[in-house]
Amino acid sequence: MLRYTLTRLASLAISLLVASAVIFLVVEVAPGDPAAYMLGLNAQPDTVAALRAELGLDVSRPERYLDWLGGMLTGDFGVSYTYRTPVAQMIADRLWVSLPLALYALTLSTCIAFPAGLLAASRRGKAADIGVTAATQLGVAVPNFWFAMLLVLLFAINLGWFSAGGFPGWDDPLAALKALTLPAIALALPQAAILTRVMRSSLLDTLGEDYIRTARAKGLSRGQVLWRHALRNALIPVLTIIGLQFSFLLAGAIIIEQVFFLPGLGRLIFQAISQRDLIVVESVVMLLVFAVITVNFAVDLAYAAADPRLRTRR
Amino acid sequence: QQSDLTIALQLEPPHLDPTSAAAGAIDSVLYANVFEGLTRFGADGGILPGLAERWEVSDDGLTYTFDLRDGVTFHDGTAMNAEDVKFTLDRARAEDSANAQKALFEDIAEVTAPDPQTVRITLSQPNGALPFNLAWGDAVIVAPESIDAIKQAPVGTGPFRFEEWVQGDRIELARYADYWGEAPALEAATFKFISDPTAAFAAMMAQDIDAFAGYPAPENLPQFEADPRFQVLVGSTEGETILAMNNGQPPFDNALVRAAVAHAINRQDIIDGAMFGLGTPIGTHFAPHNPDYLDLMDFSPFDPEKARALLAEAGFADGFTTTLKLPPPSYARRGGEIVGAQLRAVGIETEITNLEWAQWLEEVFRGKDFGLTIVSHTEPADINIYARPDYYFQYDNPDFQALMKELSATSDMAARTELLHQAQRMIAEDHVNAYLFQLAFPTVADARLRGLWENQPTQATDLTGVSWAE
Amino acid sequence: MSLLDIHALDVAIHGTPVLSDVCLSIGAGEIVALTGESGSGKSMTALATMGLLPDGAEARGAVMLDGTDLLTLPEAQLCAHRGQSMGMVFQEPMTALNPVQSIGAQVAETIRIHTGATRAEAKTRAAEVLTRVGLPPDRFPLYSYPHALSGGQRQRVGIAMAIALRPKLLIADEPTTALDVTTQAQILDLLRGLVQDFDMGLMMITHDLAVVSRFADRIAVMQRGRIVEQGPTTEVFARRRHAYTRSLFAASRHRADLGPARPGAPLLTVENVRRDYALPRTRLFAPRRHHRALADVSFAIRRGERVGLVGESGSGKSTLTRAILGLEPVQAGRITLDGAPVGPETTRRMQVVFQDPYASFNPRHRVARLVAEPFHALANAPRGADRSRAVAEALTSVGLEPEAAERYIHAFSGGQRQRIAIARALITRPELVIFDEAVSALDVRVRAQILDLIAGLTRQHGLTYLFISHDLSVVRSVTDRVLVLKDGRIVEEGPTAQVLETPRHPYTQALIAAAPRLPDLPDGEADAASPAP
Amino acid sequence: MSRTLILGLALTALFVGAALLSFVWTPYDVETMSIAQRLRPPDADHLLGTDHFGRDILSMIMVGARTSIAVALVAVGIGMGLGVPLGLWAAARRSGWLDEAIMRFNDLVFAFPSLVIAILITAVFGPSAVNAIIAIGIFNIPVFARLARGAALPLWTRDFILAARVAGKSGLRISAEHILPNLANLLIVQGTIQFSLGILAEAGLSYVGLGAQPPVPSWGRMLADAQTMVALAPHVAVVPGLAIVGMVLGLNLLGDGLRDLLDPKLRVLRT
Ligand SMILES: Nc1ncnc2c1ncn2[C@@H]1O[C@H](COP(=O)(O)OP(=O)(O)OP(=O)(O)O)[C@@H](O)[C@H]1O
Ligand SMILES: Nc1ncnc2c1ncn2[C@@H]1O[C@H](COP(=O)(O)OP(=O)(O)OP(=O)(O)O)[C@@H](O)[C@H]1O
Ligand SMILES: [Mg+2]
Ligand SMILES: [Mg+2]
Repeated sequence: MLRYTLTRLASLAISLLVASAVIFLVVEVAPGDPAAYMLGLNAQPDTVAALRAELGLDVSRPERYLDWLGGMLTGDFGVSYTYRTPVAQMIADRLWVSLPLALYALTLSTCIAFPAGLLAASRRGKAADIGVTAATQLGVAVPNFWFAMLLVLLFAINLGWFSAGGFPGWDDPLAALKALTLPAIALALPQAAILTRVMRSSLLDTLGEDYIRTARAKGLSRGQVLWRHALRNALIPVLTIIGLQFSFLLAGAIIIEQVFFLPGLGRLIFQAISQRDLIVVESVVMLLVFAVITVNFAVDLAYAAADPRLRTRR
Repeated sequence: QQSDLTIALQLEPPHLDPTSAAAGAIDSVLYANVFEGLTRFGADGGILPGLAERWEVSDDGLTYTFDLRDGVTFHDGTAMNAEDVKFTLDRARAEDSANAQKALFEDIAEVTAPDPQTVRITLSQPNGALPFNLAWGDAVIVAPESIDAIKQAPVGTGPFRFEEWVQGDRIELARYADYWGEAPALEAATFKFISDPTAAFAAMMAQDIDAFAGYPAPENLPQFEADPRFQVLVGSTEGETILAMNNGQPPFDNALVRAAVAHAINRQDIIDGAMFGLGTPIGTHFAPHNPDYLDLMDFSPFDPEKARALLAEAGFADGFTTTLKLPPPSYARRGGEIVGAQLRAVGIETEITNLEWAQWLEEVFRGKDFGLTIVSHTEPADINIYARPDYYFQYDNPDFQALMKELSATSDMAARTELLHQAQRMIAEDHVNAYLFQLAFPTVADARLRGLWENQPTQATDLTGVSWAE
Repeated sequence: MSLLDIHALDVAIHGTPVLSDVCLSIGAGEIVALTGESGSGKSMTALATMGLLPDGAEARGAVMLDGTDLLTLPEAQLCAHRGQSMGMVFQEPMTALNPVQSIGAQVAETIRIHTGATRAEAKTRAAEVLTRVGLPPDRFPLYSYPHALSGGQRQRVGIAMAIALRPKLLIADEPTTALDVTTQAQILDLLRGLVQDFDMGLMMITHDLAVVSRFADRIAVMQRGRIVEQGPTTEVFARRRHAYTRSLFAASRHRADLGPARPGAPLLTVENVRRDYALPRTRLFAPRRHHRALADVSFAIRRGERVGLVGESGSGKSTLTRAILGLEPVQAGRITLDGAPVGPETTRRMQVVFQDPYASFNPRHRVARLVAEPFHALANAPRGADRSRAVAEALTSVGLEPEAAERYIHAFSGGQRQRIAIARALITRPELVIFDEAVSALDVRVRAQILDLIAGLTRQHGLTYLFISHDLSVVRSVTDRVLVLKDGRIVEEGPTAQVLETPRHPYTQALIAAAPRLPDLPDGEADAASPAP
Repeated sequence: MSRTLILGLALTALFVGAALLSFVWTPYDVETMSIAQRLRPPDADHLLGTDHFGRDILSMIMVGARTSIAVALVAVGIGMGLGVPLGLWAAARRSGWLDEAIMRFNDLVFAFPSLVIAILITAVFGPSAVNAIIAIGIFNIPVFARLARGAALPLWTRDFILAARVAGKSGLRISAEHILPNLANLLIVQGTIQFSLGILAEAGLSYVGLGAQPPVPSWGRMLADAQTMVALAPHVAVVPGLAIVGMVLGLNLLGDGLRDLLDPKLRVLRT
C-alpha cells in the first residue's frame, strides 16, 4: 500500500510538471497582448511598452515560466495583469463559490443517483426500473446550459422562488446556499443521470456474481444481499465516475457560472482569457488540473479502502 | 423610502484607476461618482465646471488659468489643492505614463500651481479643446498620497466613497459625508456586473437589480416597456458604429469598391435585425445629436444595383472574397451576420471570424490584418482619427490631415463648424468606411427611479442626481 | 421418512424443461452423490432444493425437507431455512466469497442473521467453526480477506459458512473440481468428518466417478434432466444397468493404445533452467523479492518419445511450457532444440495445445484461418488451394469433416474444439508438440475420445510430445516416461508405469495416494464404449 | 431487435436523414435573411417558425444537424484513430515503461478541464468548426486508449494469442489480426456514446461562440442567439434545444440497443 501510494505520488508530481509546461506553452502562444488590451483603441505604442514593462512582460518566456513555477511551489501565483491583485487571493475568493458549488452539485447528484440506481437495480425490468432508465436517458441528453436556461425561466422569472443568479456571499450561509441551488441543480442533473446508470449496471453486474448466490444460500433475502454484499462491491466503478465527474463539475461550471453570473473560477478564467490575463489563466488551469489529479489520486486510495485486494497488490 | 440602489453594468472594471487603462467600465462605475476632474461632462454632453469653478484663457490661447473650488476634500480627509492637480496632470503626460489617452495632454507644455486654489496650464500650441479634454475620465484628479493603492482602493473627491469590491460580482459605494457640493439622494449604491444577456434579462425580471445601464439585449426592451414595474430609457452615445474597411489593402484601396460596399448595405435592416430598431442611421463619422452633424446618407443609399455596377467598374464583376472580423459586442456579431448576407447579395463573399477583444486588438487594430470589421467608436468627437494614416483602417488623405490641423488651431465656433462639415463630407464622399448607425444606450430601470442619465456623452453612470420617487 | 425427499420435480426455464420427474431422497447422516455429464441438471436439482433457481425458472413437484414442502414456502420463510436447516457449498472457491469482506465477517453473518447473536458471540462461534474446518484463528485471523487464502482454504471458508449452524442438509456442488488432488482429498475428508459429527445429510454433486466411489453411500446418475439410475454405491458400480452409466464408467477407466516408443536422437534438452518472477517491493527501498517458478530444471526429450509432466497447480508447468516455446526469457540455464537455443527460430518447429478449448481460438476467425495460422512462420508455406488442401487434410486427420473449415469456432463443442486445436498444432508437422492440460477441461467421455485421437495420431505419425497434466490417470495412458514437478523442481523421473506403481519421492507418493481411483471391477473392461468421433 | 434499438435507430435516422436531405433541399435558403419576417411563430409557411433574422428554423435545424454530425463524427474519428492504436500499443507492451507512459499521458489529458482547453485552443487559433473538432477529438483519445487497452489486456493472456505467438506473429500483427476484431463491438458501442457526447460538446462550444462560425448554422449557436428571446418567442430557444436532446437521446438509445444486441456484458466508459 505504501509503495503503491509513493509511486502514485511520484507519477503525480511528474504529471503536474508536464501539465504546467503544457499550460504555459499553450497560454503564451495565444495571440493578444494584455497591455494592448488594457489600453484600448487610442493607446500609443510607448504607453503600451511602458505598461508591458510594468507588468513584467518584457522578461523572456523561459524565465517567466521558471518564476511562475517557483512561485507556485511557495503558494505565490504572481499578480494579475488586469486586476493587479495577487492571483492566489483572487483564486481563493473565487474558490469560495466554485468549490461549494461543485460539492453541492456532487452531493446532489450522488443523493439522486444512489437511491435511483438502487431502486432500478433491485426492481430490474419492472416499472420502476424502466422509469428510472428512461429518466436517465433523458438526463444524459439534455445540455446543461439549456437546462439552466429553462430553470431560470421557470423558478426565477415565472415563480420567483429563487433569484436569477448572483451570489450574496457567505455572510448569510442560508442565502448563499439558496443562490447556489439552481446552478447546482443544473450541474447535477445530467451528472446524476450518468451516475445512476453506472450505479445500476454496476449493481446488476455484482448481483450476478457467485458470492451473491453464496450469500443467498446463507439465508439472506434479496434486500439484505443488496445492502450487505452488492453495494460495496458495486461502489468501485461508481467511485471512478465520481472522481471523473469532479473535473466535469469544476469545468462544466464555466458555462453555468456564466448563465447565473456567479463570481466563480469558471467566470474568472473566461474573463481572464478574453482579457489575456495570462498569469491568471495559467494559474487557474493549473489549479484545476491539480485538483483533478489529486482527486483521482484520492479516488484511487478510496478504491484501496473499498477493495482489500488492492491494498497488497500492485 | 428606499435610499440605496443596485444597478447593473455589463462589464466589470479590470481595476479602479481611470487614469491608467482604456476600460470604459472603470469610468462607468467611478466617473462623477468617486472621481471628478477640473471640468466634467453634463448629461447632454456639454462641458461644465468640475473641481475648477471657472477658468480663463489668455489671448494667445496658450495659457489657461483654473480657479479651484473651496473646501474640496478627498475621501481620506485630505484637502484637494492645486498641487494635486499638478501631480495628476504631470503624471498623466509623463514619459512612462500608462494613461490610455495620453494624446489628450499632448499640447500641455507646463502645469504650475501659483497658489493652492489656482492652477495654470501653459500650452505649446493653441488648443481650444482643452476644457473638453480635461473632462475625460482619464483626466480626473487623484492625490499622490493614495496613488499607490488606487487600483484597488480608489480615493477621489466625488459624492460617493468607494466601499468594497467583490471581484467578479459587485462594487459598493457609499455617500461621502464631506462632499463639497450638494449631497446626493442615495446613501449607498451597488454596481453589479452581469455580462450574459440572458442573465441580465433574468436578473431584471426577477428584480434582483433596480436598474441596468447599457442593457445588452435590445430585443427585450418592448417587454420591459410593456411592464408597469419598469421604465426604459433609450439614449444616445458617442458610438459611431461603422463597417470599417482596410483602405490600405486591395480591394478596399479602390474607392469604387468601398463605394460599392457602402451601397450594398441596408442600414435599416441592420438596425432592425441586430438592434431591434434601436439606433440612428448615420452617413458619416459624426454623432447625430451633435449640432455640427450633417446628414450625408445620400452619399451611400441602399442600392444593390449600383453596388454591383460599381464593383463591375472596379473590375470585380464576379465579386470577391474578403474577411469580416467581428469583436464580441452583439451589434458587431449580429450586425456582421446581416452585413455578410447583404454583401453576398451583391457578390461579395465574407468569411466571418468572431474574435475576442484581445484578438481583435492584436489582429485588426494593431496588425491591420483584415478586410472588413464592425466596431463602434465610442470616444467623443473623434473624427480626427481619419487624420492618422497608421490608424487601423489606414485612410491616408493629406487634404484631410491639413483640415484637422487647421481645426485644432481654430477656436472661432463658426469656423470650426465649417471645418467639421468639410471633414464629414470628405470622408463620406470617399466612402472611407461604411457608416451604419449611432449606437443607442438603453437603460432599463425600476419605474420609480428618477434622475438616471439617458444619454452617454461619455461612459459614465452619474448617480449624483438619482433618487427614488415617492 | 428421510430428511430430504424430492418428488417428481420438474423445472423449466423460460419454458425450456431442464429437469423432469426427478425423484431423490437423502437421509440424515447419509452421503448421496449426484453425478452425470455436464449440463445434465445436477446443479439445477441442487438450486431447486435451495429455492435459488434462476429468474424465469418454474418448478413443479415437491421438495420436502423434514416434512415441509420448500417449493410452496414463501420467500421469507425460505430465507429462514437457508443457512439454518440447509447449507450449500459452491464449486468455484475463487469467486464464491465476497472479496471485500473478511472471512470472519462472512462466516459470522450466517450466525447473526439466523440467531440474533451479538456481534461478539457470532465472532466467537465463527472462530469455532473455522477451527473445525481447519482454519484456526491463530493462523488464519478472522480479519483475513479471501484474496489472501489459497483455493483449498477458501473452499474451507465456504464450507464453514454453510455448516456454521449445523444444518440438517448440506449440498455441495462440485466442491473439489477446481482444486488439485491433494487438496481435494483433504476437503473430502473434512466433509465426511462433518457428516459423521453433525449427522447431516449430504448431497454431493460431482462428475468424477472416482471421487464418488470411495465416498458416497448412494449414487444417482443424471442424463438430460432425468435420473437414469440410482442406488447404493456398490450396487450401482456393480450393476451399471443403464447404458449411459456404463459408458460413463468405461470412459473413466479408459486407456489409450499408444503403440511402442521408438526413441531416437535427443531433440529437446533443458539444462539447469531457472525462471524468476519479480514480486512488487513491499516497501519503497526494500530489496526486490522474486518468486522462483522454476528452479534448476533439467531434462531431455528424444525424438519419438512421449513424456509426461505432472505436478499440482502452481508447480510451474505452464511456466516451463512458455520457456520451451521461447515466449519468455529464463534467468539461468539453456534450452535447446536440436542443438539450437530456443527463440523465434525454433518456435515454429514446436506447437502447443492448450487447456481451455474455449479460449484457444479467436472467435472472429473461421476455422480454416485458425488452423492455418502456424503456417505464418514457415518460409515455404503452401498458399491458395494448397493451403486449403492442407487444412482439409488436417481436419480429416482429427476426425472432422473438411467442411468444418468454413465455420466459426462457436459452432463447435468443447471436444470438437480440442480436435481443431490438435489439427492446428499438427498442420506444420512440428517436431515437438506440447499438450498443456489438453484434456483437463473435458468431460470424461470426451476426454477418452481425445486421448484415443492423440494415441492414434502417434501411431500413425510417430509424434514427439510433452504431455502436461495434473491427472495421473491421464498421464498413465498416453506417456512412456514421466517427470514429477514440485515447486519448480523435478523431484522424480522415470518410465511412467514404474513411477506410478512404485513412486520413490514422498511427494509423488502423496500425489498418487490422494488421487481418487475407481475400484477394480470384474467386468469393467468388457463393455468399454467405443468412442465415436 | 429491442424497443430501445428501434427508437434509437429511428431518432438517429431522422436527424441523419434531415442532414443528408439538407444537401439537396431545404424549405428555405438558410443564408437569406428577411428581417421583416423575424421571430414568426410556427405556422404553415415556416413549420418551426423563423429566427431573429427571419430565417426558416426548420431549414437551419436541418443544416445544423449536418454541422453537429460532421463535427462529432470527425472528432470521434480522431479519438478512435489515435486512441485505439495507442491503447493497443500499450497493451502489447503490457507493464513496460511504454505502457506506463501512454497511460500517464491519458491521465494527463483527462485531468485537463476540456472546456477550458477548448477555449484556449480557440483563443490561440481562433474559433472555427475545425478547432472545435480538434478540441473535442483530443479528449476522445484517452477514452478510446483506455478502453482499448483495458479490453486488450485480458485478451493478451488468452490462449489463442499465445497460439499466434507460437506461430511467430509479431505484436503489431497480433494486435491487428486478433485483438482489434475482438474489440469491434466495444468500439462500435463506445463510438456511439462518444458521438452523442461529441454532439453535446459541439453544442456547448458553439453556445459560447467557439464552434462553427456564421453563416454556417449550428444548434448550439442557435440556442445562444435565442437565449435572450425566450420570453419573446419561446420557439427559437425550444426548437434547437429539443433537436440536441433528440439527437443525443437517439444516439444513446442506439448505443444501448447495439450493446444489448452485440454483447450485453460489454464494459463501456461513461463520463
Ligand atoms: N440461467 C439459466 N437459464 C437457462 N438455462 C439454464 C440456466 N442455467 C442452466 N441452464 C440449463 O439447465 C441445464 C442444466 O444445467 P445444470 O447447471 O444443472 O447442469 P450441471 O449438470 O450442473 O452441469 P455442470 O456439470 O456443467 O455444472 C443445462 O442444459 C443448462 O443449459
Ligand atoms: N507472470 C507471472 N508473474 C508472477 N508470478 C507468476 C507469473 N506466472 C506464473 N507465476 C507463478 O509461478 C508459479 C508457477 O505458475 P504456472 O502457471 O507455471 O503453474 P502451473 O503448474 O501451470 O499451474 P496450473 O496447474 O494451475 O496451471 C505460480 O506460483 C504462479 O503464481
Ligand atoms: Mg453444475
Ligand atoms: Mg498451468
